[in-house]
Order: sequence, then structure tokens, then C-alpha cells
Amino acid sequence: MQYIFFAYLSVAIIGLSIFIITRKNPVHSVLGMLFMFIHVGALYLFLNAEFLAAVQVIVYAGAILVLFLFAIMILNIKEELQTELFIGSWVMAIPVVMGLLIMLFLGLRAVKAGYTGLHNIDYIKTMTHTKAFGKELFANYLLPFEVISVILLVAIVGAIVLAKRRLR
Amino acid sequence: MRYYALIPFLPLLGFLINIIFGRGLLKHRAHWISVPVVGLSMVLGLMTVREVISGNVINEDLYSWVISGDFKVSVGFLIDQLTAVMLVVVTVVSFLVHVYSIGYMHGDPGFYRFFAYLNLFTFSMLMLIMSNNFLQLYFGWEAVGLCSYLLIGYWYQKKSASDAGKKAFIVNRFGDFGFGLGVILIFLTFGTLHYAPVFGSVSSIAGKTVVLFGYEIDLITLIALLLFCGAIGKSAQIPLHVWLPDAMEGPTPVSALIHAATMVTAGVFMVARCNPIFNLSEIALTVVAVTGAVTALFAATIGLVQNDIKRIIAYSTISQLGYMFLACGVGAYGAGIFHLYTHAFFKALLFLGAGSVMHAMAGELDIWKMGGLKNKMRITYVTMLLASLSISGIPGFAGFFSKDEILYQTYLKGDLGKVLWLMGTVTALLTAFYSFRIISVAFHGRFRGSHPEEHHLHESPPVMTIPLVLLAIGAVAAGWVGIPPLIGEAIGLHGAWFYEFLSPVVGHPSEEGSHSVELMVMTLSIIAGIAGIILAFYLYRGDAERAKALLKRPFLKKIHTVLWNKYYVDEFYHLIVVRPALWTARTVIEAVTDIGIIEAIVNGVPKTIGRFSERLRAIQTGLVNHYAIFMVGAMFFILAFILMVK
Amino acid sequence: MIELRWYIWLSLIVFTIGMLGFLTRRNLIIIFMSVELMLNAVNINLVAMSHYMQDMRGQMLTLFVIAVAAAEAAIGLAILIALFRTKAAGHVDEVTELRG
Amino acid sequence: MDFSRDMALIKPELWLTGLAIIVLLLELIIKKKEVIAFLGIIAIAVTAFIVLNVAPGLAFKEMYISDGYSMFFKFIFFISSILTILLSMRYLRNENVHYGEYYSLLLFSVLGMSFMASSNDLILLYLGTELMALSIYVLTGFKRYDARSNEAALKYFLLGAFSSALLLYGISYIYLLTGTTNLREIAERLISESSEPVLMIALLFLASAFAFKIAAVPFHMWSPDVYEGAPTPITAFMSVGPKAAGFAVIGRVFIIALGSIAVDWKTVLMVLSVLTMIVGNVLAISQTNIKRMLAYSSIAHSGYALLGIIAGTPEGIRSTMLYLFIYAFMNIGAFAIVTILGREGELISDYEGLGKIEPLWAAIMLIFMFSLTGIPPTAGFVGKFYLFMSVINAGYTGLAILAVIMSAVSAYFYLRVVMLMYMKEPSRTISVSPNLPEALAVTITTGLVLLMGVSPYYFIEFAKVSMSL
Repeated sequence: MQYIFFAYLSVAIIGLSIFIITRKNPVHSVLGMLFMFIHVGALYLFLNAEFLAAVQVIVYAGAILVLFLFAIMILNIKEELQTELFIGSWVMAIPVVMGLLIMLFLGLRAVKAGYTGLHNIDYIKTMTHTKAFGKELFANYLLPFEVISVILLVAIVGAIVLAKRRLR
Repeated sequence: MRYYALIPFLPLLGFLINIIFGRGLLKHRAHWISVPVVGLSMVLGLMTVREVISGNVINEDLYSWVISGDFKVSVGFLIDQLTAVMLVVVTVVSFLVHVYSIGYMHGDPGFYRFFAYLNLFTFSMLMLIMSNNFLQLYFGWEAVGLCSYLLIGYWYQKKSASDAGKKAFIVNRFGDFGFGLGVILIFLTFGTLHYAPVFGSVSSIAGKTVVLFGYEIDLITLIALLLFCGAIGKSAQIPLHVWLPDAMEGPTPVSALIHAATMVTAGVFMVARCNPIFNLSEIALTVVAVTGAVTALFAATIGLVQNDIKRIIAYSTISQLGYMFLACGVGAYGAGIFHLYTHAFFKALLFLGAGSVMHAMAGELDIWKMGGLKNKMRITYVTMLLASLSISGIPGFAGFFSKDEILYQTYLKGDLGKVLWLMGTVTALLTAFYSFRIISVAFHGRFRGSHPEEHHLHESPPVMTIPLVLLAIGAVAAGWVGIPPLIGEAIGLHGAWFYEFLSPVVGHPSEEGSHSVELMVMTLSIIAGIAGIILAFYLYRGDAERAKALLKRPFLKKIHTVLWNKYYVDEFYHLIVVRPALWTARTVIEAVTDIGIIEAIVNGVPKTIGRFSERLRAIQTGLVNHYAIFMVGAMFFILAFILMVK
Repeated sequence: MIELRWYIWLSLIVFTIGMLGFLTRRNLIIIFMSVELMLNAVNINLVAMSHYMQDMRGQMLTLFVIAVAAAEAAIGLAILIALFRTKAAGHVDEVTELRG
Repeated sequence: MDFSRDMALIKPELWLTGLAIIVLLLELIIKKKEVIAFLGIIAIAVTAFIVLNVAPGLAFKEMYISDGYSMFFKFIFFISSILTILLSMRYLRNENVHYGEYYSLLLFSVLGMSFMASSNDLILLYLGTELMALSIYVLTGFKRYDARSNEAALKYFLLGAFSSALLLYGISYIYLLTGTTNLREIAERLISESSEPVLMIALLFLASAFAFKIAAVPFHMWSPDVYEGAPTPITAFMSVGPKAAGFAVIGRVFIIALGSIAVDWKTVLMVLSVLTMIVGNVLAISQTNIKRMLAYSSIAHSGYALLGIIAGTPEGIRSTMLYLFIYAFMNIGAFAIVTILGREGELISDYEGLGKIEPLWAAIMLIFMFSLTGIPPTAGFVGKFYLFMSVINAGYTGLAILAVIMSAVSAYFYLRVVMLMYMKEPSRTISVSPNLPEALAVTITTGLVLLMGVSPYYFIEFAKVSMSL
């Protein structure tokens, strides 16, 4: 059962990824991305990470993709449909990426998890993922968490500075 | 208080201020900065000398610039007795020349530039003499050279001036190349460049040899001779003397300061400073002595027949420098430095006097166009006369004491010494002769120029004559610190104070002579000097008919021609160095260039890099994707490399 | 039980697809979306590793990556909007004034 | 455990955050932007003062480390940002984009960099990098009605995001191998894992991401474009601050965490360094835009600075630190002149005859060009000397020789500027009128370049002390 489920998710994720980068219409790409994100979220569920699955759907699908859609609204879709999809020298990219893929695959053929930590599945099951995650986050990852807040502040300030119209 | 550090750096400050503000703010007030800084530096210098006389020798690193393992570059000062003597010479003469230049260079368009260079020179020279290591010595050595070229070519619009600058540069390259090799060899041998450890351990390498081109060469001798190469170039000894007469293209104060009193004596100073090295090599000492004696005689003979007043004095300088090397070569470093010290005063005075004459004569240099100047230029005449008496070795004047000591010490130095002594004594006669030839022709008799010129004649302003007077006092009295014991006893003064003062650094000459020998040498040199003077006045009285009559004789005429052409040395160099070089340049290089080899190397390398650069630029297409492709490609290659090699 | 390496291979493939998109597409928005694909690949990797190593650290990093991705998206799209405004350009080959 | 101790250790960052937010808020009230700039400088000065008083130690579950090494780098960031603020005011006013957010963003990027220098954990390292990078993306595109500025920001942003994906991918494999992201623990657990293929992959991705940050060839291609398009003060800042931050991270990650596979990363870095020195110097020759030329020169200098890391000895690291410190002054100094000349000094040919029209500025430019070439007695010489010596002492004589040859090549384009300034007749008249802050920045940089050139001893000691903490 889990094999089938994993196989479905993998095929869907890979297929949607290819779909995203090959669409002429950027709106289609964004939609493909939405589905892909949801599938990735499902994969997280599959890995006992409910909280992350929720975050994935809420932040990625809910927030980031909306931003993308906004940006796409500026594009002239009609014109977009008639222009070239790839850069002139896209052929160069294929062997390079394929070469790297092969090398990486050779390196990653037989990886195994190296270490075992404290948070085994039973522990998470009893604690619930969100609680375990939250405890860990605020006990051990306080500093990064605070840094994230500064990053988001910078993002807000930066986005406003760049996108606001000139005041006269 | 390390106030002595200010001695060199004050002139440097003057240079910086002048070079930054000279063009705009200072202009013709450049001397407001330059002269006081050098004056202050002189005062500090003399204070330091007093310290040294009372027995304090300073040797310390002020700070280290870069240290890496054995290699250490530091600015450090060694102020011992030898440095003290040089300090007196450099700061006093430099200050007087600065003052003199205010008058002499008045109205020159490059006024501030001139003073800036003079300041820079003073700084470099002080760094050279006050250094406590070879690297700083080398720095000062090259820096004084640089200032010298800049000042020789000061009137760069004049082709002869810029040519002379180039000539000085190229000729000095030969010497400095050897000097640089010597310094490197010292570092390789001793692992340090500081004087104290090098001189301290120099005896341990005595007798060590190195194999060079298949010959076994004594290491000490090699080092000493390489160092001496530098001295030959800088102090214009045979065979690298050719640049100094041409250097007279520079302004006259420069000739007085750089090409008479200070820079050209750096070679002598360096040999005296390195006496522990030279003392260990009999061969090197002999080379030094013979070079000195031959140069002294050789340059004096050329000086006999020249007509250009500055050139005569320039050859005289070369000749006197020869004396100094002669002294060093026979181990009498004290006498050499003493001559350096007295020479600085009377030679600077001769040049400044010549400058004063030029000032009156609107730049005229030919002594035959002058004449009878003594009535128009009293002070100049009297001071020039005193300087000439001093250089001729007339008893009581500074030059007498130093020259006498050199000749005496040379005489004591075995059979070779006797020969060299004879050459030195003959040179003394010639020296007196050409010095008084100038006096006789230029200052006595009647004026040979045009009437307006005669009308223009005037004594120089006080700003120029006061330095003359002060230097004249030096030219007369500076020698009294080194009265020979023989005379000292006779007049009840402590003799040879100067040599005792210097002996901690340079030691005593090895040979001891008797009073009778000393008296004989002294008498002969006095006779030579007086004979030269009388001869000069006899031959060049009035319109010099007697001299002209002599030249009618074919034999003397021939000699005159040879001397007039300076033994054809320049022509010889032209033939063996310049012509082949030019020929190579014209024919070979042109031929090769036609084939394209040289072009490929000289122009080709930058051009290829340039073309390569242009080609590479094309890769930078401005397309983000391409940039990423390069990144990913590089990652692929690196990963492939690592994984495959593993 | 699905082995960890399956996840890693999946992540590798998605990462590569993202890379390919970045390297070949003309549309600036799609290029940026390709980066998001790559980040998702990393997240798959991290969550899977975290799960199999029974350690929270990877999931923690995933959370941060998602947050940073949101911030990046905001900034990136603001830059795009500024560019559209001055140049009306939406493709990489329209913004090659700076080159060489 | 000890929360208050943790807070005491990150005090500089706390203060900087707080002050940056205050600056951001005050911008709404205070209309005179010069005041904001001044506040920004004060904020950094206060932080610098606090950094001096922080005890060394680890904080927040060993995520954050405070030591001499991080302190030294933080000073480079502080100095470069203060100089940048000094240079920015008149520039931004002339470009008509004088907004207060500029200064708070600059402060935030400094915050990010100081987290990078202080991170003892890959997570914090990643977040610090992002904080820095996001701020700088915005600063690059700050002239938002200028197409070139937009283009630069876009390119930097896209490639930066790409490189941070690479970084994360690398981190994920380090995590897989060791189960941790803490640098010290990684080092402990990696001893048994030498040169596994997965480790090599992780190394490759980390090295690529860091190479991107320091603009090492062939990960450099963004930098000329971005440097050219960005506002000139930001270009000056980018070529120094973030670059130094990149080096801080490289030093810590490679030498501490990946010390057991030093042979491998040294090989990688050596290849990068050689390429960087060659391509940077060679490409700089054919440039016509001075900012672009300085961008390639900056690439080349990354190549030199990598040498110290490759040497890997304490002496080498120290030399790299000293070099980056020196580089901060000489490069910002050169950019300061470019900023002051403004639109009159965009092209290299604009410098023709500058020695005749503006002797003072030409002379200062000459000092910086000499220093960048490495001619004594400027700081650049001292930096290069120690760097090359450390490489030779570590046994990489070939690299040192190449570096010296490339320095000689670099003389060609640096001294060309000098040649144009002094040997050519001016083709036009320009008036240079720097305001007080700019003059101050130039004075500081010129003074220090000369001071460090003449008496480098104290600065060497400073680097030495920082290393030994």
C-alpha cells in the first residue's frame, strides 16, 4: 500500500515539476505548482510531519503562489504565448545538467541514514507532531526563529521600498 | 627622546608639503618650508653629533615594517662616529646649499619642484648614512640616485640635460647591479642584513669559497668586490666615471650638493662602513687602492685642459674621490673619511663660487670668456681663492691635512704603496695647477667678454654670498680637527683627534711610520702644491701667451688633444657599448621584428592577453541562464574530478 | 518500508528539473519558480532524512527554508515589478544591458 | 539553559537589531535623511563598542559563537558599512532615491553578516546568509527607476536564490551523514567518514554556494553585472562586506567542520583560486567601465584571499583576515573616488587628465591603484606579502608564483588608470565637490591604506590576537 502511495506521489511530483517548466502559459505553470506543492505536503504527511505539511500548504500554496499570480498578472499573457519558451542555447544546459545528475546519482546510489536521534516515531505519535515540533523549536532553535522574524521584516520593508510608486 | 629620528624625516616632510602644495599654494615661496626643515634637521644633527662625541652610540630599530621568518625589513638607525662625521657634512652642506638656492634659483618656473627634490635628496642621503642595515642603505642608495637623475634632468626641456640624466641613470645601473647582488649575497651568507650581526660574524666566513663559472672564488672577496661595484658607479671611479662631468647639466647648487659634497661620496662612506668586510680581503683592498689612485691621476690630467669651469671642478671631484678610495684601499679609512669631510667644504664652495660666477655671467661657463672678475666679485673671488688653496694642499688649510695623511699612509703601504704615493703626489701637483688655472684665467687678467656683459657683472646677493663665506670658513678651518701629530706637537695642539674619534668604527691603519718619513712626504706634497700654483700663474698670466706657445709644440699638442677628448673614453664606450647596442637595436631587432618574433613577445603578450580578455568577455552574455550553466558545468567537472580521482 | 534513498532520488530528480528550468527558461517568473522547485526538493530531502534519522533538526530547517522562501518570493517579485515598470521586460534576454 | 548568559553573548546582534528597527521607525518621523544616516552610523558604532566587550563563548545550544575570529570579521563589516553610509548621502540625493529605509536595510545586512561570522551551526549560517542577501538584493535595486539597477538586482536575486538552493542541498547531505548541523559536532562525527562520495557531494555544493558569495570563478559571473548596475556605494559595500562574510564562513566551515577532508576541499579551492586569479585579472584588462573593472579586480582579489585558506595554517588564515581588512579600505577608497566623481567618472576614459584638473583626487586614486596593485609602501603590498609568504610557507610555491604573475598582470589595468590620469590631457572640465562625509570617508581610507602600508605591525598583531582567542 505505502509503495503505491509513494509511487503515486513521486510520479505526480516529478510529472508536475516537468509540467511547470515546460508550460508556455505561466498561469498553467503556477497551477501546476499549486498541485505539486499539495503533493509535496502529502509526502510530508507520509513522513509523519503533519505540521510541516500544513505549513507547506498554507505558506507555499496560500501565500507564495498568490504572489506569483500577482506578478503574472503584469505579464501580457497573449504575447507570452507567442514567444520562445527557452533561451536560444538551451541545448547547452541539457548535457550539463544531465552530467551533474549522473554524477550525483552515482554518488547517492547507496545512501543510508547515518545517525539516529531522539525523536522516534512513537515519541512523535504520543506527543503529536505539532507539539513535539513546537517544543523543539522554542527550546533549541530560538535564535534561528528570531532571525527568521528579522528576515521577514526585511522582506516587508524591501518589497515596499522596491514596489511602491514614486511619491511626488 | 629619539629626536634623531626627526633628522631625516623633517626633510621628507618638507618634500611632501612642497609636492602637495607647491604648485598651488607655495609657488615662489617654496623655500619658506624647505629651508627651515633642513635647518632644523641640521641643528638636530649637530646635537646628535655632540652626543656621539660624548660617547653615546645609538643603534636601534625604530620599527619593523615586515617580518617574515629570517627576512626582516626595518627602519633603524646606527649613529656612531662615522655617521656623525657624515651627519655634519650632509646637514651643513645641504642647509647652506638650500639657502644659496633661494638666490640662485630665483624666478625659475619650477622653483617649488627644485626645492622638493632637494628636500627629498636630503632625506634619502640621511637615510643612507644613518641606516643600520644593508636594505635601508640600498634604499637610500637608490633614492639618492633617483633624486640625482631628477635634478640632472631638472631642465628637461634642454636635450643635453635630459640626455645627461639618462646617461647617469644607465651608467649607475651597472654599478648598482653589482651592489644589489652584493647585498643579496650578504643576506644569503649571513641570514640577516643588519650591520652589527654581519660585521660581528664576518670573520667566521673568512677563507670560505664559492664556485662561480667553474672558478673557486673567495666569498669575502666576492662580496667586497660586488659592493665596490656600487661604489665605483656612485662615486664615479674609473671605468664608470663618465656620467659625472655630464651631470653638470643640472643646476649648480645640485652639482655642489649632490655631485661634489654628498651623494658621490656615498661610495667612500659605504666602503668605510663595510671595512670589516674589506679588511678581510687583501685583493679587494688592492683593487680599491689602485682604482682610487689611477682615477685620481687620470681625472686630474683631464681637468688640466678643460675650458668649462664646472667640468674642471667635476674632474677635480672625480680625482679627489680617487684619493679617498686610495686611502680606504690602504686601510687608512680614517684618512679617507677625513678627506671626504674636508673635501665637502672646499668642493661645495668651488661649485657654489662657480655658480656665483655663472649668475653674474648669465650662465656662461667658458673660463676663456671670463677674466678679471676679481675686481667685480670680491667675495666670490676671495672664497674661491681660499677653496683653491685648500684643495691644493697649502699648509694650514683643510685640504692639506687630509691629503697629507692619505699620501703618508699610502707611502707606508709597501712597494705598491710607493708607486701609488708617487701617483698621488703628481696628482697633487696637477690639482694645484688646474685649480689655479681657473683663478688665473677667470679672475685675473682682463675681461674677455663683450661690453654689455661686462656691464652686467655684479656680485651675487647676500643670500648666495653668505653660504660662500660660511663654507670658506669650513674650507680653511675644518681640517684643524685632524692635525698630524707631527705638526700638533710643534704647535702644542693635540694632534690626530679626528682619527682617534673614528677609530672605534674604522680602526687604525696597520703600518706605523717614523717622523722623518712623514716629514719627507709632507714636504714633497707641499712642494708639489706650490709648484702647481706657480706654474699655473706663470703659464696663464695675462692672455696666457705662454700656455698658447707651449701648445704649438706638436708633442704637447697631441697630448692636449688626447686630454681635451678625455682619453676618448666616451668615444670608446660609444664604440663598444652604445654603437653595438644601437646596431643590435636597429638591425637585429628590426630584422627579427620583420619576422615577427620580437613583436610577438613585446607586443604580442599583452595583445594576446588583451585578445584573450576580449574573447572571454564574450562569454559574459548578460543572460542569467548562461551564468547558471557555467556554475552547474563547473560543479559537474569538479564532482567528476573528485569522484573519479578517488 | 520505503527506503530513505528513494526519497533522496526523488529529491534529486526534482532538484535537477528545477535546475533545468532555471538554466533554460526565458520567462523570469518561471525561472524563479524553478528555484522554488529546487527548494522543495531540498525540503523533501530534509524531511525524509529527519524522519529516517528520528531527529527533528531537518524538519526545523525545512520550516526555516519555507519561511525564507516566502521572504524571497516577496523581495523577488517586488524586484520583478520594479523591472516591469521601468522596462516592461519579462524575459531574461530582454535584460542584458549589463554584460561583458 | 542559561538564558541570560546567552543573551549577553548575542548582545551586539540584539543591539544592532533594536537600533536598526529604531532607525527604520524614526525614518517616518524625521524628514532630514542625513540625520537617519547619522543615526545609522551611531548604531554601528554602538554595536562595535559592544562587540569589544563581549566575552568569548558559545550560546543558544552552541549555535552562536563569539570569538576573536568573528570579532575581527565583524569589524570589517562595521567599517565597510560606516564608510558606505558616509559615501551614500550625496549619491542617493543626486540619484533622487534618498529614502531612510536604505540605512536600516544596510544595518540589517550587517546584522546578517555578523550572524554569518558568528554562526557555529549551518542553520544559523544559512539564515544569516539569507538576511544579508535579501537586504542587499533590495539595496542593489534601490534606484528603482533605473533599468540598470533593476537588472542588477534581478540577476543578483535569481542567482543568489539559486546559490542558496545549492547551499541547502549541500547542508542536507552533511545532515544526512552526521545527523547534526553543528559545526563542531560535524567535525567530530566526520572523522570516521573520510571521503565518502556523499560527503564529496556535500562539499561540492557547499563550496559552490560559498564560491558564489565570494565571486570565485566560475561562480563569479553575476558580480560584474551586479557591481556595475548597483548604486556605487552599495557596490563598494558588496565588494567588501558580504565578500568578507563569505570568507568568514568558508574559513569556519571548511577548517573547523570539514577539517578531516582538508585534502579534498583544498583541491577544490585551489582550482577555484587559480581560475579566479587568472580570469579576474585577465578580464579586467579589456573593461571600459570603471565599476566593472573594479568588479573584476574584486574577483581577482578573492582569488588571492583564498590562498590563505588553502594554506590552512593559522598563519594563512591570519593573512587572509588581514588581507580582507586591508582590502576593505583600499577598495572602498577606490569606489569612494568613483562615487565622488559620480556620473563624471563612470568610464575609465573619464579619468583622462584628472591629474591636471583635480590633482588631489587623482593623487588619492593613485594611492588606491598602487595599493590594489600591491606596490609598496601601501597596505596592498603588505597584505599580499604576508599572504604569499604564508602560502609559500605552507608549501604551495606554485600558487604563490602564479599569484605574483597575476599581480603583475593586474598592474596593467590599475596603472592604466594612473597613466590616463597623469599622461593624458583632460578632454573636458569637471567639478568635483565632495561633501563632508565623503571627504571623511576618503580621508579615513587613504590614511589607513598608507598607515597600514608604512607600519603594518599593529594590524598584524590585531589579526594574530583575533586568531588566538
